[in-house]
Amino acid sequence: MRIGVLWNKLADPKNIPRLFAFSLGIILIVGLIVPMALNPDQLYPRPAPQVQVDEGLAIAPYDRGGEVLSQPGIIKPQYPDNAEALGMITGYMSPPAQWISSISPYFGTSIYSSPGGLIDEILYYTRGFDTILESSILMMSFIIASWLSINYTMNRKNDEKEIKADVKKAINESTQVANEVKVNDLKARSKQLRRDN
Amino acid sequence: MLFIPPYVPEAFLTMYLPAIYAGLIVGFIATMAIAMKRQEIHILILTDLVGLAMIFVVSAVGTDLAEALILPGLVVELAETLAISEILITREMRIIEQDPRRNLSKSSSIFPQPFSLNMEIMTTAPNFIALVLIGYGIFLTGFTGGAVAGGGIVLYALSKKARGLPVLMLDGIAGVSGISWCLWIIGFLLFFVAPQYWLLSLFLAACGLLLKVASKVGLIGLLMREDIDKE
Amino acid sequence: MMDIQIFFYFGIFLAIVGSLATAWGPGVNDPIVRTFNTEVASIGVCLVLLCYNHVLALLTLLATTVIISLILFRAIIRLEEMGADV
Amino acid sequence: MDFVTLGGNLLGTIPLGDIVLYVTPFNLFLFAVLLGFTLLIALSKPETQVEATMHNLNNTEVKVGPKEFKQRRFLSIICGIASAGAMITGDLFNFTLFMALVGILNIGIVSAVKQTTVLNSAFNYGLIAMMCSLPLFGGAAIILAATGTLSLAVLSQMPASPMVVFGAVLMLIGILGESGVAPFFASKAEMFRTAGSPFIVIIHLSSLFIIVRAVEILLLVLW
Amino acid sequence: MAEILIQVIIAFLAGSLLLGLHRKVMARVQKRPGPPIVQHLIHSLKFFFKETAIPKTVSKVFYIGIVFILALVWIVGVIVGPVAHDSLLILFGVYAVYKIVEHNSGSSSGSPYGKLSCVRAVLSAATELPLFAAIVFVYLVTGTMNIGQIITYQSVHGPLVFSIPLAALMFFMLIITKSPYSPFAITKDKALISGFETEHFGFLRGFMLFSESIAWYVMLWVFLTIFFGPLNAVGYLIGMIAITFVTGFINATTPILSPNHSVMTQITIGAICFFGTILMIFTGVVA
Amino acid sequence: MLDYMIYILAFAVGSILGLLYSYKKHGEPYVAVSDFNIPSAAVSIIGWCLAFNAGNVVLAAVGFLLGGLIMGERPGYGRKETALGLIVAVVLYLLLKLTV
Repeated sequence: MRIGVLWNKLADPKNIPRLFAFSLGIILIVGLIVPMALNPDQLYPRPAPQVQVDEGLAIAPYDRGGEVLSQPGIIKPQYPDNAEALGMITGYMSPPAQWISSISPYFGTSIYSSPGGLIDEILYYTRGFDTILESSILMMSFIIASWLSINYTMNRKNDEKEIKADVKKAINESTQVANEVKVNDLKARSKQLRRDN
Repeated sequence: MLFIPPYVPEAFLTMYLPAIYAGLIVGFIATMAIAMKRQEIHILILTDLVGLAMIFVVSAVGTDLAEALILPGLVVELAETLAISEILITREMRIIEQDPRRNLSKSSSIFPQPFSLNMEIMTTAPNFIALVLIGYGIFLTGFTGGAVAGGGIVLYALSKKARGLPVLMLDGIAGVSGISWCLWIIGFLLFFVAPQYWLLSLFLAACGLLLKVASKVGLIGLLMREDIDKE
Repeated sequence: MMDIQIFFYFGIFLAIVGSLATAWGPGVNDPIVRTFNTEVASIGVCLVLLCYNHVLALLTLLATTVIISLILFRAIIRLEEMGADV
Repeated sequence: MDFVTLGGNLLGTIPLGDIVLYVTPFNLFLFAVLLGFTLLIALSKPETQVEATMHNLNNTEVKVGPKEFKQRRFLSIICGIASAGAMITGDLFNFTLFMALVGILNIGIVSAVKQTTVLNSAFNYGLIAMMCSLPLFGGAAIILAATGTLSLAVLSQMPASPMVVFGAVLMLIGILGESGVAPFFASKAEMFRTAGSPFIVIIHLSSLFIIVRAVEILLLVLW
Repeated sequence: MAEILIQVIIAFLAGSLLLGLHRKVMARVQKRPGPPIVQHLIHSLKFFFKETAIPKTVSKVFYIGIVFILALVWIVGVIVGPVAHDSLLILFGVYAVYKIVEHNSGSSSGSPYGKLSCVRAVLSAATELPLFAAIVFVYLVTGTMNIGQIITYQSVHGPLVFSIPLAALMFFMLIITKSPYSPFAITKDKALISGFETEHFGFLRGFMLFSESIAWYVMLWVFLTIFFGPLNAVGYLIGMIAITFVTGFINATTPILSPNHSVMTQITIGAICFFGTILMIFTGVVA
Repeated sequence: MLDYMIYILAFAVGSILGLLYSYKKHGEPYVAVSDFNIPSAAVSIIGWCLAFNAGNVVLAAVGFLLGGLIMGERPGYGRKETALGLIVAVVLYLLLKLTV
């Protein structure tokens, strides 16, 4: 193929996501031959899986010691100097969660577990800026989607009249309607066929 | 009692390679499938898989930080799916609008093809499930709580067969979520300016996010209700 | 320790099989089937997250997959209704 | 390599927990330009595009309606602020989040138009932006796994291993896709065929500046 | 301050004269007499005394503001480059803003020609990448981004054009792209009248020509400085005239490419040079 | 840098003046081959020699002005004279440089 033809194909927006996916896939598969190993010296390390559960701690996977308000828990952030109140809410539980953990010794062992304040500490305190962005992304996408749906895709303000007018027109042109029905029928059938295959 | 080890435990080190290779393979499968597909809605569904591969790669690090990083990733996926699917629908509607004769399916406004989710769960259990989800969400307090409670609202809205007042309702929701977003930002700033009021700021942040996510996710429920149960 | 490994590898297996099923599995020409197939893979991811004790991430994943499927269903239904060929 | 060799003397830092924003003359220049443009966008009104109509001799005017105008202006201002933030952030993951935000805002700015070609390219660009979450976040996570940190100040002092290089390559392809440079240019370029030049300009500006900043970051990580 | 003013005036005059020379060279290659060399300068000055009209359709703030941003940006370029010998990355940022200006002055007028030029400006963001690769290679070899330090490096180790010729080629391609009537100048294709400048009249156009002259001077200056080592004034003069001659010859003899072909040609040449330089670095050809 | 600015300014002004002068003098349409003009050649030689060899800012600026005056003439005029002036000036410059 001549290179000019190839370049012209690149100018069609429809081909771009597929081209991008292809090149991304190639790079991912190249990743399999890259030597990889986890560096054991990480920030915010956590105990091995199930260790805390086996020891029967109250908020097992998320227990980092310390006492809410009075004694900071143990956390290993990047810049401890930038976070004065670090670890103060690591053991934090919402009041209902506290009540449940007081009556159940296996509070932390199940999916029922409370998140506690540990993740909040990272999400809201040491890496709070990330969470601002994250929630802004969500907010923006909802603004876009809700704007479109209110003003366009879901807008049925004049629906009743429109439908009435359409029906009137349709009755007047019943042959056309019959054709439409036929075409719709055909379309549905072909779609079904396509789906079955 | 050792609450946290100084280094990442051995278990995570051995789990790293399988996890990240799994992520790479899943990503490879998804991208290749996208490269071979032509229909756009299928590509949209397949990008969901790419997001799963991303979760693998991030979670493989196996620290608290990794867990905190998964959440933004998930939220970004959700947000983009929502916006892009809406744009796809808009585009198709505009195409039909501009040239109704070419596409006879304009008739769909004359003869709407009724579609209803005839699932047992939709008629019997939903209110109870919604209640449980909302309750659990409040109990969790925080981002996840918001999402879970929002899921409850979605289910509730789905299960109700009602039509009308979407615009008014949405305006109200948008207002609430804007206020809660501000609440949230104030909470975050308070953390840095005055760490001694951390509890207040934590509650501001958590409750703001709860309100916000719940109301936003409720929007999806409204959208669904508008589209699915119109008969 | 053993059970964790089993869950972990089963999760990986499920994720890969699920993504294969989504990509080239049976009946995937129907977008709804394809959407359901992604759930298989996401269950696999859930198992892996459970092995890592990422409980919060797990819950968020559950919530977002549910919501994403709802969004996709809506898009699919709307597009089918319009008869758009995408 | 450190900040100083790349962007000039360190003028100051803004610590927000683990995420430390830093300012060098280079960052400051990009930041100030973005904020200046954002200000101009907030002040200006969109133009009227004049187009020839098919099959007769008239002209048509393409305008931005009042409702669309408000929504687009809001999204463009947020986009400007977000890209300005991406210019001074000192954290790898934070940067990728900024990029995701800019990407979704870029789609949002053109989402309200009527031209189907523009919507088509917005949709295709959106697909790329979604796929980019894997290389961006995944690349950052791989770099995190290899070095144990996300802070650019620390990363810049570390030697690069093959794993870091792989993570950086992943991030690079994510950036290329997200900012729509060749050979992925077509999806983004079509988005500019619509009215509302003050809002369109921020799409281009943000993607260009993010490339500039991304290369600084990649240099910091790799050397 | 005085230094900046002097340098800006030099940049303007020299740039104008060089662009005039460029035009003359192209004319002679095409067997036309061509305008006098000083004609471009006179043009630029003339526009300041013409009547300024503002079309009804424009987006006013940007339509007027963008012109001053253009002038400001290249003055910053002069300050960073010839005056202060600061970081190359800032110059790259300047170049990025230049692309934005090209884009926005096209779209803010509302004219269809401007709009097409604007879309093409987005397409041609591709030229950024080769430029950037060139800068990165300069960094890799010299270990610094500071222009002053690059000059000192070259005075010790000899001009960089001998050690990384392919990077110099990439940079040279940028200069070809930005020269008038070049095969890659898709934003100023004559099918689009004057491209993004079509709707700017009077002193606004004057400012545009003013900044373009400075831009040409700054780009030639940067190219000569980072690839040809420490030069004195005569060296710069000869180098600039030589480059102007070469680009004039190239532009006079080549047709303009279609937009996507132009972009992909640049990217392909850039990629070849990029991988070539990497190969040279790894095989040890480059010290 | 001030001296360079003065030179280039003088050259530009000289060119513009030369253009104006030559349009006033030659009103006819473009001619491909023009005669060799001895006064112009003299001015050109003096100008370029001064510009290259004066070693004094004012004199050199005057030289650039005179050189530009001839070089900036209408298309077709002043070409041979400029070439001659430049050659003489360069030769003179080299001679001075090599002998001293």
